[in-house]
Amino acid sequence: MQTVTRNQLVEKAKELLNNGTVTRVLGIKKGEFSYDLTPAVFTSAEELEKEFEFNGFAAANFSKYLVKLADGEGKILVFLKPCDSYSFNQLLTEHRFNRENVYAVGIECDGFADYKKIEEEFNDGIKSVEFNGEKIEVTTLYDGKKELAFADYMLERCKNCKTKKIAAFDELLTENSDETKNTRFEEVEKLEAMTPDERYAFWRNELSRCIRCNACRDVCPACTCEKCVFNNPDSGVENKAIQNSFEENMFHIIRAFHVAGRCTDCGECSRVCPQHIPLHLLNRKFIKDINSFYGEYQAGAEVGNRAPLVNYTKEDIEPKDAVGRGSEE
Amino acid sequence: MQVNEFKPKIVAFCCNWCSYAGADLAGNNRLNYPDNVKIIRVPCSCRVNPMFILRAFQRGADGVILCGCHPGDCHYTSGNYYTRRRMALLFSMLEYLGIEKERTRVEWVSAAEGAKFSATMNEFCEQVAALGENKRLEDLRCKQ
Amino acid sequence: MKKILKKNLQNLFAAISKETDLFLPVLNSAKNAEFKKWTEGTEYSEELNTVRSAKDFFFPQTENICDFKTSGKNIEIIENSELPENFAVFGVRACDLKSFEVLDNVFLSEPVDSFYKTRRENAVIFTMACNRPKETCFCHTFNINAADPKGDVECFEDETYVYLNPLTQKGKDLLNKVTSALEDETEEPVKKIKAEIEERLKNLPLYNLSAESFGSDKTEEFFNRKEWDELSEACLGCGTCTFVCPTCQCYDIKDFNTGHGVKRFRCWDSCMYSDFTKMSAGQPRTHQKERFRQRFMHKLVYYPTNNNGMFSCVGCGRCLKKCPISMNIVKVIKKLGGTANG
Amino acid sequence: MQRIGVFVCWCGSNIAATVDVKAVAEALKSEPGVVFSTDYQYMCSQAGQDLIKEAIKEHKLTGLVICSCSPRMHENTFRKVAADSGINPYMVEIANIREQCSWVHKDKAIGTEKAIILARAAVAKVHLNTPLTPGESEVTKRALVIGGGIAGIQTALDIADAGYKVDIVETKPTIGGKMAQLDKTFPTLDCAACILTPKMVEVAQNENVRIFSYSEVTEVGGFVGNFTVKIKKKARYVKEDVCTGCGLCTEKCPMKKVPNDFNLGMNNKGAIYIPFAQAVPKVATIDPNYCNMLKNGKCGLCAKVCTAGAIDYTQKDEIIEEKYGAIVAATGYNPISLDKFDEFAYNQSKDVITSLEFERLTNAAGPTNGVLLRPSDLKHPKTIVFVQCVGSRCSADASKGKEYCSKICCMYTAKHAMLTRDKYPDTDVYVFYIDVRTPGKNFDEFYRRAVEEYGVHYIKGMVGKVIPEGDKLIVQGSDLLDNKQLKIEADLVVLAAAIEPDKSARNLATMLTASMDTNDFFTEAHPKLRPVESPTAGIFLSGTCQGPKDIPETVSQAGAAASKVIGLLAKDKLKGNPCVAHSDELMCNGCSSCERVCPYKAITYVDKEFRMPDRTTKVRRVAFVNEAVCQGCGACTVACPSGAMDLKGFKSKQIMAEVDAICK
Repeated sequence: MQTVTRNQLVEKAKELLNNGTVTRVLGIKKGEFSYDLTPAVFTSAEELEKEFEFNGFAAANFSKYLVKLADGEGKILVFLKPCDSYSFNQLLTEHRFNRENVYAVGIECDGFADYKKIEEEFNDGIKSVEFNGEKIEVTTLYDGKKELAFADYMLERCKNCKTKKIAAFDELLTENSDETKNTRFEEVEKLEAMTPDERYAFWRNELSRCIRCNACRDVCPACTCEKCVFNNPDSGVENKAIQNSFEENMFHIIRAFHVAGRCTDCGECSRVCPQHIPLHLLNRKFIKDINSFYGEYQAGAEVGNRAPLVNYTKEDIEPKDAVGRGSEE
Repeated sequence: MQVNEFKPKIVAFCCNWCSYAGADLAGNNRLNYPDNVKIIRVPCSCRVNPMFILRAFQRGADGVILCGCHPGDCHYTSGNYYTRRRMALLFSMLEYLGIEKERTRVEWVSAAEGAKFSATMNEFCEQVAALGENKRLEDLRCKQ
Repeated sequence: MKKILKKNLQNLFAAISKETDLFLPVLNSAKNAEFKKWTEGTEYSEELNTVRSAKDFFFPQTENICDFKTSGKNIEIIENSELPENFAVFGVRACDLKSFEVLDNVFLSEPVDSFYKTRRENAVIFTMACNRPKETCFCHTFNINAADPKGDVECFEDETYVYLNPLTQKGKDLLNKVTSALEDETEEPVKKIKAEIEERLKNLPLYNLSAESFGSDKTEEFFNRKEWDELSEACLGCGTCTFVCPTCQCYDIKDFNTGHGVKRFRCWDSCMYSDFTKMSAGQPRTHQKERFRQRFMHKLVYYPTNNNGMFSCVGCGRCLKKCPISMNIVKVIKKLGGTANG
Repeated sequence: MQRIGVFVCWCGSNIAATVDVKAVAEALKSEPGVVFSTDYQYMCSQAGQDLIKEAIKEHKLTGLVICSCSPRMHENTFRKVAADSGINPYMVEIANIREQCSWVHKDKAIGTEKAIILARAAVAKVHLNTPLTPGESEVTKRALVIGGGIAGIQTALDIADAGYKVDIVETKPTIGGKMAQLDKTFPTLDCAACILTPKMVEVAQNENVRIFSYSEVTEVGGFVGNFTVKIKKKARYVKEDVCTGCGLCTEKCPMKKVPNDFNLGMNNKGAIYIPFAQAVPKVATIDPNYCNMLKNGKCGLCAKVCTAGAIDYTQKDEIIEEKYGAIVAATGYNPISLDKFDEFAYNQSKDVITSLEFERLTNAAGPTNGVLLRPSDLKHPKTIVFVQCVGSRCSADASKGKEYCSKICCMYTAKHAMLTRDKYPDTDVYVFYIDVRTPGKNFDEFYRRAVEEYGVHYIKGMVGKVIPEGDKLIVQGSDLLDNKQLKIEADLVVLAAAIEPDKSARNLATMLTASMDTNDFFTEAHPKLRPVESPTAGIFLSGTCQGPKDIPETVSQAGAAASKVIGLLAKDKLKGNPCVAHSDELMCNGCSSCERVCPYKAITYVDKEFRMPDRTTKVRRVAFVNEAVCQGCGACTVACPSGAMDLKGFKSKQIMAEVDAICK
């Protein structure tokens, strides 16, 4: 459940529109249901009043949109949750948008709900979802009302929230917190503890569901290439559809490698995957390895940081010592 | 005793300045290594993109080895330091996906280490041969 | 009308499988339903929608067309399509069944797509009425009745039984071969189920959604609407909606160089992609807005124009659930289709 | 489609014995794009080259595949053949079927099969080759010599004599280096100062030479022919062009307790000082760590006594930026620290000294005015023990010392021993040695004179321990030839400390992007054939920064380095390596990943206006590769996530084509 309310955000947005600080507001628009929220640009108080929404499903990471939107006229207001703020800094580090065109308001985050998990709970249609403190009230089409504990139905990334610290902002709407949690590598560790055969079977099962819809890539704030290698016939790896297990592996290995050291672990890839492939487990493996090989590194912690793969020390671990090290720890 | 007839296909990427010269030296000194090792010359080990390695597996390689100058001796001063990081992470990821870690290797071979080149290739070939054919990163379309 | 005890369904599946390959919705490890081939012990899932629609059976994501084998300077062409023998699909919903009709209009009109045709002819479809349609269902909008799913054999279920009603010769022939697993039944229980479903449909939140303002020859009316800007602004340009859509039918033909030849295959394409229909002079739709508009105009205007007013959306609701930014055809219909839709 | 010719060389029997060259040529005929394929005994011979040229004409070839020895051997030969026949030289690929095939395989069938595969890979690459043209860049006709010892001086003089401008940067207040501290030089025993100081004067007076003394290189940018270097001239608080070097200030300075580093701390100097009488430039320098005026504003005596008005307490460090065409590293050496060699009691006893300290003790301008007196009590030592190989030739796993031989110790120790016996015949001189190495002109004769004429006691064996006892030093050693333990009561022990590259060299190497070995000696481009060039173009090596050397070797290497510099500066334009990185700006994200991994700072960013597909324009930040700076390592190509960055001559597609051909 978010402590920040929709009204707080709307008021702040209106204030900044009215005093001329910004001309546009990047926010979220209401949908048909409580969960189908769409990122949108608002330019007037009326629009904000009418359509702006912020609830327990408003998980989208806004930062990637700035690559496109920060070019527009006038400043754009963006609300940065902790996750968004790391992506924001990483994009700035890579010169992907003009900081001067953005006004960032930091907002604290208490985690978002995972609609898929709620849906799984019922063989039923879901009429509405209300967030009420620690509870989620679900009204189903056929079996009436149900109450669920919010904590049990959070997105994976929120359950294992790495940090509640907002890394970038012009202004804070709420308190900034230093709270961090270190549970996010547990799943990776579980996999590392498996035998190679088990791991292979695990990933075959997961990746074989991939339909190469590119949702993971296209939502990823680290994937902002002008032209992705997978769309480029000259790259040697271009493909439109996955034909076999090799191509499944290829796509996901290369994508994870391309964002390695740049991925902030915002979890959007796993959130949007229509096949619910735990893609974050690939990225987190890289993050875990980077942390253990080269020292703790959080992409986007500061603008201008040198990503681990464009850096080195003379004493770096040798590949032969690195491989499999995770499972031995 | 059963004779292992399987001859793995090995692709060896060698940097021009050290390892390729090391391979030449192995030749000069007539230090044998298996013929199934085929060398691709790259200016520096840091030219080797993970895509090339996956490509090799896709196309039927059973093992891929990268050879570069010893850390600190890179002709371009720092290229192999990047290689070291990239390959540490890539190989760790492949292993995480359940792909046999013995199929990939990075070895630092200087221009003076013909013997090391030959020994490394002999040893790597044996190691890959013991694993058998690459099944986990194969692309059946590329099989004859 | 035939029936079988739900707990005995496996007997039916086993019997069908003896005659022909049988596919049915199965829950996968991610707790999503997907069509899988039945083997001993495979459990049927009552999940409403599979993630990938049933169109995959006739129009798979990738499909071999032919091989070119090179040796030295010679080249030879090898047929290598992998068309299935007869097969049956169990548990297809009314919306997906309707989507076959949409695809037929494309692939079976001249020039006939022989791969598609063979697959269609070789399949026996068992549909299943939807006892518990979801909030995202709007098949009704396109005159599809979830209580009357049609197909070669239409099926209904209640707590205890699954009822099977063969509608076509293909359906009858197959059911005749497996009669030993089935009992006879009157129309009555099914009538009751149908009535219940129809009542439930009326209570769906999207029941009143109407696509009436769209249809044939409305291009000029909708093409330049300014709302497209707003609708498309958050679109990421991924292909999720097109790939989960049962009616999206665009494909690309590509060559894969195997090193000793070329495999020519076709694969799904998406009009949402920036390189869709890219030609030497580039892609005709240069902005995401134009690509976005293309998809919905095709579903709601262009396709009806070319197919006697038939829409190429079946209201299955998959895109409502799967779009990463939750933009979908319902929002488009509501935004552009007038006040009647609220 | 290319028209490719394949040329299979027999290399006499080197290839032909293990590879069926005819079969290879025949097999390649059926490769797509190959229009001609043949074999010949010696492809690199004139006849072989003519054969290729003929085939190019006759078959209108556009690309060549030579199946022969290593490209490291004859790639350039065949590229030239192509160029002579009007094909771009970079349309040639070599299949290495000798070193990497015929020489390592014995079975002819196997060798032939592998050779065919290697040739196919080369054909696959040539299909994707494109003509490449090296870029040209202007040459700045000025050289920089870093280090003002005998190596730097000699290099600078030779370059200047050829008519080119040259600057010397020396971190000390005077040039001269180590040689200025020496007394006599082996094996001729001429006085170091007598031969060095005229050169110092000569270099100072040469119109083409500028000397930046008391200065350091702080930044190096650019590339061969076009280096931009920042030099920090440290504040010496004395106006260099006003000071007459009269030395009055150095006498009057009330601060007398500054350790004199020129004499290795064996005596003191003032806070304002001139290192030695023949210093160049002969100007005073104030040591800010000791000067009262600079430390707390009290004193100012030197300014008062300076009639020229040269003292300037407000002087600041100054940064000079200059362009150079070539850079010579001549940073020299230092004796290693003996802190880890407790067994020799260097830190316990003043009378255990290094050879360089001994050099100062015997030098007429040294702390004892050339009279050999031991440091502790200024008494004349009656027994002197010289210990060789202190920190040299240590085993690789030793916790201290160097693996290498410091090369000069044997000879200077013989010199010290001989001179001591010559001047003080009543002194007993012992030398402990592992081996005596005298492989130079007149070296062994010199050593034998020390033993035979001067009666120096050479003892083969190492010293185990030196124990100070009263005013004596008990030297415990072993005599390996007589197989007995020795105990010598000595008055003075002289340690031949190993020499190591100056500490500044590592940092400098990074700035120059020149490589170093594990001992921090600069690496040469080729140990035999290019010994005075660094692998980095435009960087040359002079003197002991490359490895231990004596003076004659240093001087000859200095001259060699100078001649290489002159050869470079004599060119008006330089041709670069065309196999450089290239960024496809349409795909570039401007993310800076490539810039960060580039060891040469060859990548910069520009804001560029692009016409978008919808005919609008957009300004984007894109990478731009300076082709003259890029050395073609390819680090950027992998750092680039979008694949915008590629390497000419080693394009991703080319490498993948090779992979495909090999794995087929």
